[in-house]
Amino acid sequence: MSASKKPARGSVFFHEVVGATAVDPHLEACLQCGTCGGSCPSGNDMEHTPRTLFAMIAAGMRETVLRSNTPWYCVSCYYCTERCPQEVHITDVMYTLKRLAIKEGFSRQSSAAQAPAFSETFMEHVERYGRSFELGLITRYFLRHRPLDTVKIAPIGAGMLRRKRFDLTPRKIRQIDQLQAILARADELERSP
Amino acid sequence: MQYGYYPGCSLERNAGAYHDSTMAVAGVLGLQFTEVDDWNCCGATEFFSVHQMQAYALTGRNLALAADQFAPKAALPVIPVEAAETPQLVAPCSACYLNLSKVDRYLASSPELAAKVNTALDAGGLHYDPGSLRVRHLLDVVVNDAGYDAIAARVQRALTGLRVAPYYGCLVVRPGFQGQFDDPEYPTTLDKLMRVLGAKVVDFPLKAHCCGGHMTQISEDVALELLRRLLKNAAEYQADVIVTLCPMCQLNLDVFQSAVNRRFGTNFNLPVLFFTQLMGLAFGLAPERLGIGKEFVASRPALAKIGTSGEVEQERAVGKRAKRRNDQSLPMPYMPEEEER
Amino acid sequence: MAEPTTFNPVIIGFLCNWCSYRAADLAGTARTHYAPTMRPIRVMCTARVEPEFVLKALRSGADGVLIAGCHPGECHYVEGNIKALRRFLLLKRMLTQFGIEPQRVQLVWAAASEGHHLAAAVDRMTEELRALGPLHWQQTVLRAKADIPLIKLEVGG
Amino acid sequence: MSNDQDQIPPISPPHASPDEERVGVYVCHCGSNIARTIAVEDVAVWAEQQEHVVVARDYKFMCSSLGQELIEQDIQAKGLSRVVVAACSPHMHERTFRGACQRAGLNPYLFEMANIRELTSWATDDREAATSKAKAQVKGAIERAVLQEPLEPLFVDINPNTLVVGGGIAGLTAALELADSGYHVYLVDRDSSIGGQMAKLDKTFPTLDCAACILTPKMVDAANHPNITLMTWSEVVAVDGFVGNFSVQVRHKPRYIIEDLCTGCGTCIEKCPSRVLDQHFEVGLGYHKAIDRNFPQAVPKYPVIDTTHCIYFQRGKCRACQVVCPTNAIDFTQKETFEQLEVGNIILATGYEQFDARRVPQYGYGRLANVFTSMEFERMVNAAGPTSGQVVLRDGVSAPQSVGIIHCVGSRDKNYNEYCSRACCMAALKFAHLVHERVPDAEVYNFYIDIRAAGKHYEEFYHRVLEEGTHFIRGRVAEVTDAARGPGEEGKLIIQAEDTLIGKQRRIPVDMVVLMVGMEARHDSRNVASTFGLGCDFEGWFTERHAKLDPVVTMTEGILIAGACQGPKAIPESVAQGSAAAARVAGLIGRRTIKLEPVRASIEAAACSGCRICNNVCPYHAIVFHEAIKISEVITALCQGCGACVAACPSAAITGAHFTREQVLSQIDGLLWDMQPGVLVLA
Repeated sequence: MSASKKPARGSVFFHEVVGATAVDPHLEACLQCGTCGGSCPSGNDMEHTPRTLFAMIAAGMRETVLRSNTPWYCVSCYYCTERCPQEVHITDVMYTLKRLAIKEGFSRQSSAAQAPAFSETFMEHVERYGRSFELGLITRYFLRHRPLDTVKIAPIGAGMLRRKRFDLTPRKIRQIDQLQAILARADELERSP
Repeated sequence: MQYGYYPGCSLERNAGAYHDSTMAVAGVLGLQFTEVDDWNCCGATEFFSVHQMQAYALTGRNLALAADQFAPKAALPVIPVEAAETPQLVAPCSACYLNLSKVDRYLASSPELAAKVNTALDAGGLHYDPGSLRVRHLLDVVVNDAGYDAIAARVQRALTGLRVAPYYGCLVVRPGFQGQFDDPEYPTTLDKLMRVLGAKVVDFPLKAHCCGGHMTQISEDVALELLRRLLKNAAEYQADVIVTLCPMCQLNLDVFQSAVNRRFGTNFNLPVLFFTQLMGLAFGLAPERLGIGKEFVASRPALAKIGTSGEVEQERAVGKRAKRRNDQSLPMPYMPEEEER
Repeated sequence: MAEPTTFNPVIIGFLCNWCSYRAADLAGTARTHYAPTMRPIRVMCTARVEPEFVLKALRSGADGVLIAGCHPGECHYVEGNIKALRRFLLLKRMLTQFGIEPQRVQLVWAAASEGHHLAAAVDRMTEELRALGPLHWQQTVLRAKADIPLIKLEVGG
Repeated sequence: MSNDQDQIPPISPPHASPDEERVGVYVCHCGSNIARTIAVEDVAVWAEQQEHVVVARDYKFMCSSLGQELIEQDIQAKGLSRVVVAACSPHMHERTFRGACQRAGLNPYLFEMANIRELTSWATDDREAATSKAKAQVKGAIERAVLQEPLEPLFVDINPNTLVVGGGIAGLTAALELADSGYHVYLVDRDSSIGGQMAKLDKTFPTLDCAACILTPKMVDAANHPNITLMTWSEVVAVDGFVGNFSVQVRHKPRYIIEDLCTGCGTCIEKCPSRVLDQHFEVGLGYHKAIDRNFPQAVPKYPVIDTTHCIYFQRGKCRACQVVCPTNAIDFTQKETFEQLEVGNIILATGYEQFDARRVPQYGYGRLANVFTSMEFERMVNAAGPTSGQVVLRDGVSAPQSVGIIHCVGSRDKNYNEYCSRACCMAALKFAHLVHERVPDAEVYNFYIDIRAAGKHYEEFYHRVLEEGTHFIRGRVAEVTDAARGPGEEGKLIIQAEDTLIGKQRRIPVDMVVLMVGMEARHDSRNVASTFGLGCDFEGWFTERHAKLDPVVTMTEGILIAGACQGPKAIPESVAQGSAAAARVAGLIGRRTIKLEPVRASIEAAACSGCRICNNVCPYHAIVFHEAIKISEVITALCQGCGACVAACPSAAITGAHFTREQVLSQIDGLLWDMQPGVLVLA
């Protein structure tokens, strides 16, 4: 028995969310005060305020939560985490909800469908080269996921190139094999914790 | 003073100006930055959204490489290892700073997580003991290690006449995974630095609000509105230039400023520079060495004001202490830090 | 008798009447569970704990001794806990010379409101003692005896 | 508990050698509280087999009258000479069982308690481990009990005078109650006037009677009461002694006014040329003179010179007050004086401080002109305050057309104070009402997490404010800003919060913001606590003996607490505690003598080497050294029984009654009965 052990109460989904977060997010402490929703820069564009999501997590409304666009509108500004009177690690919970939504394939149907695609494209480059490749990221992300918007973004790309703020080719780290081995092992650990 | 230096992907290219000016200013202040060998991307805000263990492992590799490279060497066997100071790792990019400090802190707080991450790192022959590095942001090192006095002593061409809106953004001041060197809600170190350089610092209530981060790529509706708020606030206080300390903030405010103007029918024309660029100018360095000219919104017209009297027609005093007080007005609360000004 | 799978250490706990005994009461009232390894003795103040008590406990089969008192500055008897601290540091140095690991004798501060804190201290100490294994007083001290003249020499020289 | 037992002289059996002691062991089930986790019958059966034990029983509720009778019968029928009860904490029922022993003719100090509930059955689920721990505790108690000695309590006289520290509503109430009962009270306040925080208020919730109207008569009563010695502008600097006989040193700060001559006419205040911000009584919203009193009805009426702002004290010139004073009452040469008081009891009523709103920068206090704290607003609505009761913006003239009231500023927040400050919800409702009253067409918004209106007529007051048209937005405010996003927000303060009942973020533009700042323990409460020898909790509030059953008494006999120094409180609770503390003190004084625990140290003269180590170890200066015979001696009445000297004595000449070396060593042996080499336990 340990003094720090928490009682196993709450919905199955609540424990899924807490368990999928690397460091205990203290989600059970939420007072429903709304400081997070009030502080959020993109709060008005969210289908549910973070506080609402936490109530729904406690109530076990798994699918509604994972289909919500809320986590995808999180800009990682940490205002909520900083101000939360109960020290809930809200930003970390948002990351967890994004991962669970991707796993279930719900993210593709939300009104923020672009967000996971952007994250995934970003990751592909990092996995291949070890560093981010902005020109490649923008080109591939827009051509593959938002072909119609490519025209809009093109002048920005051209401006970046003209000012030498984009590389034409990616920069690869020397020990890319080492990085890929580490990421592969991390992937295994994630799959079989 | 010796530091490990983690530039991050942005400083390699899109924020090359930040890297160049950082190096130039560090040289003047005697800060020695040694780049982490073969570092990789920190994962920005993207990896955590998709793959948790990979996100920790990715940053874990950077920490492991840096800890190894900058570990106190046993060259002097007389001095016990504990007595040597923890090596410091400096990141100029807010997101890199956040990820490096967050991973180090979380590994320290959860031995379980640390064990997992080290299992992953082991696949590449690496290992990281949390706490072996002290991660710091460039601004912290500049104002607290080099210090305001040393900076003031190096100023050759004071930025008088330039009205600066200091913009901190989010991740440098929040949530302070390795302690906070400034207030998370109303930071003031950059204000003070700009004042030391001779610039006129304008009020900028939104100085720690969000630029939208990657939202410019995901939802223009969200991102452009966030940018509009910031630009409007800086413009209302008649800033000539916004000064920032994060490549993402610079990119969003600078590159997407024209998009904001198009969307909202505004005509903001606010150049966005890195604080190191303004330091370099004040130190008398050539603008070319500082990457000035790479910004989308040209800064030359604003910088031409340096040395002028910098009068503006009227000070906007939104909610501030009224200049001329009638007899009936009530006193404002006492604020200790106002004494310093 | 079969070899036990996990070693359950026995700790003698000296709890001051005003803070730490009440902290232990509070831990129970709040149903904070912790290792049932600590056998408590109530003393009015940690300053009452004589080195002889600690030695006696270790000699009589305890694997560790925990002394718990009020936080510095909050002692019911002004600064009995500070006196206990000074005495404790001396005692600990002596025990180390006898080859007794420093984790075996611990001093913690636990205010009356810190039941959880006291429980965590017992848990932590239990884990540390588990890692160390049983204290075999006879062997440990007999082994150390050979070294004692050496220590004295060092002090004298 | 009845005190009758004190009167019956305890009959103790002649002291036998430990081997001849006859011990009874009683194991309590405490319903299922103990029995669920510990095999109580098993413990009792095992105990009966132990050395010295003549009877061992287990029983459902030992503390019940039947349980106690069981012990009493056994003492008499079986000739028990020692009693061990294994049950709850001694802090809960030691007195109960000592009483049972005494009633049966056994000296109550020949009783030992093993706490197998709080320390064992409630702290684990492991039945086997709990049972074996309980056995060890019982064995330890038996081994200790057989070495116990009969002790007689000490009786000392009680000084009937009482010291009350703090002249706020709690202290004032306590002082008046005691004085009216015929006992003398010294009422000490560090401020220049009594009245405390309540004197700053305008109206009081929920009845809306004027604070001054109900407070000032009490202040005047205190000043005129023959049984009250009022000492304002004074502080307690040292406390010695023990219950019934405290010796207190009070420092009187110089007022620079000869009180006997001053008539309180106020001419000096009027003529003083130095006008400075009043950070104290007017909380920075108004001004006072360098010679002034807190407010016109201050008690006593004498002003005080603020030397840091007095032109004479700073530059050696002026003396305007001295010139105009019709009775020559100004004396610039006054020095602080000290006075020694002898009292039997002390009531601390030192109050609270306001949370500093500057610690929450996102609410803009100090940066945004029209953000006010709740105490600033109190002063503003007070007819005697800086705006003569007008609700105005910082410009001093414009009335706000909209006011946002933000609850829980610094309270219910782990970044600041985790606790609820208790009085602010009701004060916020009162403010909403006052805004409606003073600025009839203004809109008022309350931003709250929960409305805590638990008190007589509180909920009704909430309903009244609802009916007056106050807006209630359930959501803790995220930030207050002047950065307008659009035309509707220009020139306003914008309160941004999630309206949690809608689940949407809202921005409400207002003219004025009022921050309901929480209550905090006084910044120096820890120092005060150590001066008086009582405990503070983590947040600095004074610790009561029992949160529910003994809220005005502390762990230190004779030191009581009342009002907000014990935790956040509104006026009714503070008054109730003031009265309660007074009643407790009056009850004690009425007994004339007090019984003290005989847990004291004593020195065996023959063994004392005269080294004097113990003299310095004793925090109470209770050990004197007889120079002539080179021997130290304990003054029993001063000794508090901590045992520090006992442990420090290099000659083992000092004995700590009830905690003797032999008793503790023997208890250790008992606790480790199963660990001795050669003891084989079959578990």
